[in-house]
Amino acid sequence: MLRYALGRVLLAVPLLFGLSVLSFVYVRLIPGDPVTAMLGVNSNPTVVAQLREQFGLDRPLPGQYGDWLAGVLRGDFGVSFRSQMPISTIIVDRIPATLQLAGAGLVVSLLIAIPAGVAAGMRPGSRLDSLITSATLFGLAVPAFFLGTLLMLLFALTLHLVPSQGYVPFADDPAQSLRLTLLPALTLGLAISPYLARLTRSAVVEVAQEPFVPFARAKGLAPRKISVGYVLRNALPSLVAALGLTVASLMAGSIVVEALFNWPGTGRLVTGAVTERDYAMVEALLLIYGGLFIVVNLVCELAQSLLDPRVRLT
Amino acid sequence: MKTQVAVLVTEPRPAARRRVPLLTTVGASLGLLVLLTIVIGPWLIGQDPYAIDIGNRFAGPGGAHWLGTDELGRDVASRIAYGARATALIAVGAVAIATAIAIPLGVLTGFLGGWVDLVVTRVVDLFFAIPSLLVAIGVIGLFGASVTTTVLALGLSYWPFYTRLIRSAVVGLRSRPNVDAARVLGASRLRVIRTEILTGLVPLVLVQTTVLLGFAILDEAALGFLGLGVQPPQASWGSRLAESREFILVHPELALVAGVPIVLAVFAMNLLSDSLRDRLDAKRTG
Amino acid sequence: MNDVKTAETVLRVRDLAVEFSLRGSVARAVDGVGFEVRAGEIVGMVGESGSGKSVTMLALLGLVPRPGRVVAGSVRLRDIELGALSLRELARLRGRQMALIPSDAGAALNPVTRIGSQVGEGLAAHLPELPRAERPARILDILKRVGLPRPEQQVRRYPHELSGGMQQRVAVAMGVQLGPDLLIADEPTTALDVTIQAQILQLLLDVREQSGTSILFITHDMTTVAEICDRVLVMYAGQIVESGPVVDVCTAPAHPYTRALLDAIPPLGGDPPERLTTIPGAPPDPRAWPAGCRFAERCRLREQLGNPDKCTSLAPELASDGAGRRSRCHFTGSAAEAVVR
Amino acid sequence: MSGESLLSVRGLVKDFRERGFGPGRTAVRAVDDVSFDVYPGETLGLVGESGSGKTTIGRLIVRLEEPTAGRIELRGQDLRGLSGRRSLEFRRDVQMIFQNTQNAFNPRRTVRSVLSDPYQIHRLASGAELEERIGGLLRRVGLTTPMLDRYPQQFSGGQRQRLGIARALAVQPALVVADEPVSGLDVSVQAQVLNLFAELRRELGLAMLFISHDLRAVYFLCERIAVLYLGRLVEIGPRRTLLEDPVHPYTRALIGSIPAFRPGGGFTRTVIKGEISDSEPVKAGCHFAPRCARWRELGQPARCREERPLLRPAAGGGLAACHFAESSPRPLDGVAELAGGIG
Repeated sequence: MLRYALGRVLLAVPLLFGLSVLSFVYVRLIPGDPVTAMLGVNSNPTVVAQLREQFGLDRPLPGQYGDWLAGVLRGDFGVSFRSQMPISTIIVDRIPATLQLAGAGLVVSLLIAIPAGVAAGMRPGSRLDSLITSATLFGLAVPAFFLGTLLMLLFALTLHLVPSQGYVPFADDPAQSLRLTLLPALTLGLAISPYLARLTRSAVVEVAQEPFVPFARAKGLAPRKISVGYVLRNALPSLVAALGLTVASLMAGSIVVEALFNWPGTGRLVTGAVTERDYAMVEALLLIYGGLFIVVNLVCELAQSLLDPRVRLT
Repeated sequence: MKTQVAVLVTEPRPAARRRVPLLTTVGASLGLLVLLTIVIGPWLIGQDPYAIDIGNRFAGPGGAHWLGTDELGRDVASRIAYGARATALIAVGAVAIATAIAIPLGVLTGFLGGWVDLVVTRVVDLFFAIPSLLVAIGVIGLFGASVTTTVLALGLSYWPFYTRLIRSAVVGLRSRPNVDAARVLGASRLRVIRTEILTGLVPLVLVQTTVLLGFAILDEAALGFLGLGVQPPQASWGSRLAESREFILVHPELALVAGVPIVLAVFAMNLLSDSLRDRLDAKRTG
Repeated sequence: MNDVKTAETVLRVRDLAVEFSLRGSVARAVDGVGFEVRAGEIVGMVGESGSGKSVTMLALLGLVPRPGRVVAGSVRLRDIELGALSLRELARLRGRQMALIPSDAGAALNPVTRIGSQVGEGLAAHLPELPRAERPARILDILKRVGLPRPEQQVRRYPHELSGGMQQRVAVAMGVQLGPDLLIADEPTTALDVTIQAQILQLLLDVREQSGTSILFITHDMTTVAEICDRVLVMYAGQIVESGPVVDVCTAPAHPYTRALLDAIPPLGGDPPERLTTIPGAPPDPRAWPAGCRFAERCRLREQLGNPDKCTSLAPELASDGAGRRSRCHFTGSAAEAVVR
Repeated sequence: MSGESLLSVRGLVKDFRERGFGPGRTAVRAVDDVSFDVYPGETLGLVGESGSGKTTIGRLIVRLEEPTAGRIELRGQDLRGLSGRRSLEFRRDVQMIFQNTQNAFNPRRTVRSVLSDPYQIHRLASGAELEERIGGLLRRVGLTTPMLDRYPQQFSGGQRQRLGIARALAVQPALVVADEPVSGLDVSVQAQVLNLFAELRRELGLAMLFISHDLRAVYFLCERIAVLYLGRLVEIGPRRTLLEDPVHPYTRALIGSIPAFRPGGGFTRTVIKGEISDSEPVKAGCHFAPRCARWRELGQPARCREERPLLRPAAGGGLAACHFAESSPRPLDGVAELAGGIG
């Protein structure tokens, strides 16, 4: 087991390294000069030169990369070109909002998807399964912003139950913060749940076809014991792995949802940085999002191997 | 407890018996509707999607404007119909790019194995680690927003996941005895790939094509919504969303009208891919 | 074993029928199967794939998977009519009065649960009055009885850490731990190597010897039936075509199918024949059983008799000879024997 | 078994390395110094339980795997390092029939397409001639030409195995390696396929390596039988000698564990203790020693644990790898009875 875990962790290291190179190279891929690209062609040469020096663009690439990576490892991502503030400060500032949204969204989607997926998967081909499967197929077709607009229209603009947009930090006013989280989290959760429900269903269906399920029934075990101790328990490892991959949808979904609800999270930074050509910021965000995905999936894989005794041997 | 029921019951999965025909019909009809919108929609509506009529902004449905007019008094119906062409073009182009990268790369790594596989798979994993929407945004950040970059951005954001899918399918196909049989007969690697591997990939690629077309329509719209896709005033489903977003609190119905065709088109793709999956699965297990 | 003929009946199956309906067509996989198993008896149920033996087994356990369904018949275990039981009552009976030994224990054991707790599940489900603290001792005891070496270590292991033979022993332990009246062994040795097969069969014989459990032994292998079973039921196309004491059926088969099945076994020893006797053709389609004898198309006896119309027009009954043998053939008996010899 | 051998296997070794990283991986020796010959027109049976290496030997011979050590020669020509054209010629000489009939065919290709392969790869026929030869091939194995446009999964298990035989025979090989070709088939179907094998051998003069765990099928088809245990060849000899007068204790145990089919005779199998998996084989000694009844009878001589027994000529014209082969009593008293079959 330890060997397996160690091997997995070791595999993640070159991946993270590769990601850092990719993020670094990305900015250097910009056709022409990044500074000119940011400032426009007719910009003041003095400013250009100053910026070039600030970004270290006048030095050889490996050196630039080394400095940048050393900075990153210290938590220093450089300075945002637009706001002239340290990028790490901006991002740290934004992270609580995104985590709050993503966390709440994940809870919503789990609450919907796991029961639905299990119910459908336990009796494939049944009426309930047809209903849930059709619903997920439809749900997959509804874009997050469309869903969000509908929810906003219904709950905020028509029923006036919750505010339509805005964000208050949880620490400042917990009640209002939660009220404001409701719509965005619901949108994000609903948007992801069809995907998660399908993964759950297929994991459950696969396990339910294994010979140990009818054998458990032949042993006279109670249906509850079979669905929990046998089907769900054996589906759990692949569910955990699937959950890791869901993080990507969560990240992508939050970019859109944050835009719709004016939610001041890191997702807004992504769109802002790209439209404003704030390349150092894009660089940092690529690294953070990718790194987070790699780490979350590493954790999920390790959890998966803990849950499945057959993996532990290898 | 391996029952011989399977011998008797030729249906491999008791699932999806009644479901397939009905939903397939729904999917096919919706798909046809979208196709008609693309092909003859603009002609049928007969309005110029770019004709601005400031005096007639936010007009409700009715009269010459079936779905009303937008913030510039343009005909919403014809903007959606023309936009469908652009969106369809983008979706098909993006899927073509992703497929063109994923199949050769997936087959190469999955079939050859060894260090080629090890190295390429690491690189694929690296790209896979970045959420696809972020990859797309990144590409647009490099080249600016336009129809061409949207195609490129979406195509490049799908290939890592698609390559992984193809690779694992190839690894499964490679270890089947029919591949051994072909090798024993003296078939070259290329021949084995052609006769045993690629034929085996057909169902997966068919299913994935429909799935990805759905994704591409959704992502084109998402990019448009974020203001990173096709740029207004050019008509596409995504740019229509970008335009309507500014008025979302005042005229949310514009965003909803813009979203409905997206939902229908993607739902059609999902239904088709699902029934395709069932059908091809059934055929495989006989 | 000697008093088997007078022993009481443990299982009585009457006119059992199971149907699978698919895409408008109905396949009657089991069609009018009836037999008995007496106390302490090992009854073999032999048939090729598609003969209905596995579906019969699932029907006995009340586990016919959808879209299959038991459409007729009665199954009585001791004095309990299984068809009249609720799902809950049936579940309580499975594993306690009637237990299954699966064909591939490696696939039938829960891969994520340790051997000890898995054996204990049966105790927990069926003997809730047994104090928790006493379970480990019971588990070790039964594992010892089935000859699992070093049971104290094995209880902490997972199924995949055991060899095929050990997994099968664990499955047998689960089957016999509550002293069932009937043990249904579904091809319990098919997945095993031949030296391990011998071990498991020996174990089943020991179980019968020690606890007098009746065993319904489902298999496709006539040679195994010949050595461990008291009586045999031969199945073909969803029906029992012949039944009787093993020695009688194997040495002087009454039904042409049984004879063909025995003739197809490659002989071991001496100079092998130039060719083996085969059964031409394939079994009929369960969605459209032939009107007459289901074996008629492939029957050598019918050919030798000059293809009488009776075989294809009239379905033969499973006729008893009054001495414990039954055969589903119009021409069973001396007349036909004379022609064949 | 006189004259030039068609296939000659000498000191064949195959190690499989565990998947993973680093030097800690253990190698499993699946085939351990195995040597034998197959003569023209002869069928050699290879029997053994799971883990005996019989399938690996088959795959090594058809070059689906590369040996770790040892030589495989066809008509005196070493197969290692065959390249290009020579390799293709070898493929025409040696063919294989596979076990799993369900997966041995690509479900997306028609029978016509699959059976065209050998002719196209070796440029043997095309057009009308190809069509004619495929038809002939199909009839030869007892199938009909209308079946050409069907898919493999539309056939029964027995029919599919006939297709497998047809595919292997298309190039008119001199040697066919058949890996468990009848396991998983019903008894009646198995008999049909075995008859087909026997027929083809007689008519085509085919040499065959018949790999099976089913001693009955092997005995019917093979003039000589080789017995494998944990990667090693423990005994090889003419079928009657091997069955009626086995020399190696494992061969005896193996034969003893097969049901004899004597209705009324009761359970008469030899039950050998232990399993392959729980006897950690001592590399230097005899692999079978931990389960060997004779070893225990002889008071567990150290020689069996320390010295690897080599194949030596035994009575009856066979070879056996046992240090104490001579000191054994005759195994079975009732061989004649055993041989009786079912009459």
